[in-house]
Amino acid sequence: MFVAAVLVMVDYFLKIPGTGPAVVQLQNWGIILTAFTLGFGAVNLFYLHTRHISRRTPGQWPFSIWILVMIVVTAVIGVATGATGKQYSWWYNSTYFALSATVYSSLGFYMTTGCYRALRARNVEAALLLVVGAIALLRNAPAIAVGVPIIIPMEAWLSAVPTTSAQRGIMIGAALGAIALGVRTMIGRETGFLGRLTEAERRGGT
Amino acid sequence: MLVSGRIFALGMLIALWIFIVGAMEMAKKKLPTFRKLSGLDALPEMVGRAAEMNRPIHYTTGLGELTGTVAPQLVAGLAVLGYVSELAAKYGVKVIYSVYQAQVMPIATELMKEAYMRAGKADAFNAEEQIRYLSGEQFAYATAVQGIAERERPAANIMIGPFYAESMMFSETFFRIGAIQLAGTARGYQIPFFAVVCDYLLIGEEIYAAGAYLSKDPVQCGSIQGQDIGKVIGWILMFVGVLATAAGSPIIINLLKT
Amino acid sequence: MAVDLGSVIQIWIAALFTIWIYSIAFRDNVFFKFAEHTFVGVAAGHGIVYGVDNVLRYGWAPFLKGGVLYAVVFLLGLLLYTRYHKKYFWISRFPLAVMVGIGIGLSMRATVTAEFIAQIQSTAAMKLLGVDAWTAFSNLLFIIITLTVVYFFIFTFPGMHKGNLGIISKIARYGMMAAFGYSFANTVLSRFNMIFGRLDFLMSEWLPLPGGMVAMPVVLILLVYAMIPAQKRPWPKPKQPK
Amino acid sequence: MSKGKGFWARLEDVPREVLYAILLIVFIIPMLNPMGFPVPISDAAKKWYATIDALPAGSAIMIDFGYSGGGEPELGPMAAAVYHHIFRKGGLKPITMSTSIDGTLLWDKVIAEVNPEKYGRKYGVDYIHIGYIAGTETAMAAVGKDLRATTNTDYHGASLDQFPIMQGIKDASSFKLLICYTTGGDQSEGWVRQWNTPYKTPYLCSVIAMMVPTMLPYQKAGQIVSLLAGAQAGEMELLVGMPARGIKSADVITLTHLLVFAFVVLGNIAHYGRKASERARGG
Repeated sequence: MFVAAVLVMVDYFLKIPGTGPAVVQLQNWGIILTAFTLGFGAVNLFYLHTRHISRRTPGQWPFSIWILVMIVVTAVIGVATGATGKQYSWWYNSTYFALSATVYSSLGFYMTTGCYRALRARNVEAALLLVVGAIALLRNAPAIAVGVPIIIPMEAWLSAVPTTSAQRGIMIGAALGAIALGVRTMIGRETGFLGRLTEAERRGGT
Repeated sequence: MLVSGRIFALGMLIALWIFIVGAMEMAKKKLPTFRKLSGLDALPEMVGRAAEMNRPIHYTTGLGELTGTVAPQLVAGLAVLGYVSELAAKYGVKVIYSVYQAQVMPIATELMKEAYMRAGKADAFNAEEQIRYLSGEQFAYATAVQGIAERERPAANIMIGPFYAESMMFSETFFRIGAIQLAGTARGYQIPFFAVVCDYLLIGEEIYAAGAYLSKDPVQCGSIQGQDIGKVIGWILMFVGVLATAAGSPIIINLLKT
Repeated sequence: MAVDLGSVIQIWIAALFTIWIYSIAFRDNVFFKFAEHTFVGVAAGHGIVYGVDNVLRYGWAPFLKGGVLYAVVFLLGLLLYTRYHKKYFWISRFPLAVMVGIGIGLSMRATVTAEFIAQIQSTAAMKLLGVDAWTAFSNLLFIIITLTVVYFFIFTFPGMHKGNLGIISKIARYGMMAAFGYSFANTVLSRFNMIFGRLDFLMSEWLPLPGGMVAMPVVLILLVYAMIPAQKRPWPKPKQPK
Repeated sequence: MSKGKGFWARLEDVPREVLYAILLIVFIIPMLNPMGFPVPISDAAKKWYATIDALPAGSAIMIDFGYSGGGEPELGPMAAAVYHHIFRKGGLKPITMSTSIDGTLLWDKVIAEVNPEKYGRKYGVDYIHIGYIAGTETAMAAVGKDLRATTNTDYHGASLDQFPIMQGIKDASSFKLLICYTTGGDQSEGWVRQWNTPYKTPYLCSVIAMMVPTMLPYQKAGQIVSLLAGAQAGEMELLVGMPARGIKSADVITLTHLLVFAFVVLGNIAHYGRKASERARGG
């Protein structure tokens, strides 16, 4: 791991003949290995749900069978007829596409009640959030922005100044966090990635 | 040999490496001190309120796995769980921990048991009742948590870890039942929902600091101190850079471009 | 518009799933559970399909063309699955280490430039003098918020937050709250666009189909029935736990 | 709800089913009676349009279909409108890849909607899809460093050698522009890190609206030329002169946003009304 990471970095920062092709090769390996991991989700589900089925977990095991059936059916159609074939495309659009689009959109309902019940001017911070949110909300409604044009420059300013600057501050902090995570992983102090816990974590961090 | 335009970046990366590893070594000898985290300060009050009302506290750490990129967030959530359990044990308040990851169950059990022991209330701990594995599927887990909220009406709800789309469902449901809420996640897209609804907030990286501070783990504490040095450097570069630009000198900009 | 039978069936399946998933916003029910479990299963299957596709295309094909090294990658890829074995799970760490190593190397080398140095540079280049008063004010505010937010996230030097310095964190929180308000509004926009997409599908593709208008009320009535708690509805009764 | 509850408390506690029902009604009314509300065109959309317009003939464009099914209502119309622009202008080489496992199938949808034949554009000559490549940032870096060493086939598995559009395409330096449509931060930020940072490829980025705020700092720092929410697809459709799904949503979005605004106001009135009445009763 250390070698792979250092090689990729050296190739970027230094001009050393020979590293280029090696890194090209290495990156292709990365792609293939990642492709292998795409099956993990299915294996995890398989483990979990065979357990539900063998224990006849009330209210769950018939659905567990159904999940396994769906995994197999999808995989068979996709692998047999090709991932970009007509048949698989039909199956994808009937099931996965409709379901995933709907699942995430259903959160819109919760947001509506959240707006009604929770968006309150409790204190200065919440009031700021409320006011900025309300202005952006109105700007996002196209016809309102046309009818009340003053809202367009207001929203543009809110987006360009307070939002961008705060996000930038957060981004700088998060970038350092990502680098620190990388360092810890490379020197073997952050073994979470490798499916094993450090002693401290094993004890739950107390 | 060096690629021009990337020299400063390389230097910065090496410097950060040294700061982070150095601070980790230092932390083994003496842990760094942390600034106040206002979210954590609210915990005794939340537990006290639950004790007064004689109702449980609900705790959850969101999705993700201990083997993925969000693992540090999960670990931070577990560290705070330990602290909350100890506080709650002292006040005789029941903590309900809703779990999404089966792999977390044994860790959480041990962690809470130890916390109850530290508080001298080892008998009060009932793992089966308090640590509930709900489901390994996002929306099944989310609906199950909402079910707990509706049935058991916890006085407080604490959510720290990697949260995804369920953040709004949780915060809205617990708000409706009148629970006092503390939430924290480093997943940028979800922070706004917590900010809108929850009473107390740990923003982004604050959860790592909270986890490190409570766990007293030298690797984590040191790593945070190393990052802090990086932030100070970044801060100074920006500050001096702004002044230099105002004075008409591109010195900092040119330095950063090398 | 002539629609072939395949498309008709597709639209019917998709429409039913759409309605069933939305029902969760009202109450948990068996139709939602069915749709949800289908989602989980198909999603996992979809992962397999594209995993196989990529492995064949980028691993198997070059191997057949004589890329012997690819045999090693193939083996490493298969070894990833030892993680499910109680005894040999540690073997999976080797391929995982290669994968994670590449990922970390790629991300670290660019993060330091893209998200640290470039952001600092862009902030440092903001002009306070020689611009009109409003721009100067906006830039000043921008710089102040960025600096205070970075300051806010410094945790281990408590002296930096003592006494009057606490005001810095306060400004940072105000800045971030404004940003969160903006994000919140944008999320409403995203989610509503998604709902629009689904409703538009139901209304312009499903309902015009023969039988769509008749089927909709039936589907809805069944859903409402499924939402009635099991104890209160005449059928099916829940099994009595002993 | 007991009798003792006052008007304000009851207003604050309206059952969520009622709120949802109102929301659904407000969604459906404009879909039944389109009102044709106007849509203002933002500067970011104009900049996006101008960037593509200014490309010299023969420029290759890397397009990433990096979104998943959930983002289709936003990003599908956006991608379609941009394709209309590219195909109408002509002489450009849009080469598509996907960093999302839904990308290839969603691309088929968009191409069917755009109908390149109408512009006389042919697959393999005027546009192409080189497939889903796993690994997100690893894939971007690999394609940027040496495209042909990474993949030799299009998304159906046909050899790239037979397609004239691929002639002279070697690596990131062969591309004059990068466009990414995505629902994931790994993708939108990954392209900044893996292409814009090392190769300085100008980058146009369209994400779902909720991701826009986190991407803003990149735009400010010049790493992204123009950042658009997929929800702004209507603006792009107007610029291109092909009104489609994006414009259709404008009525609905306007009314539902007004409703949410009203909900926020009403919720606050109810909340503070209840507090005031409780105080008045000495509670």
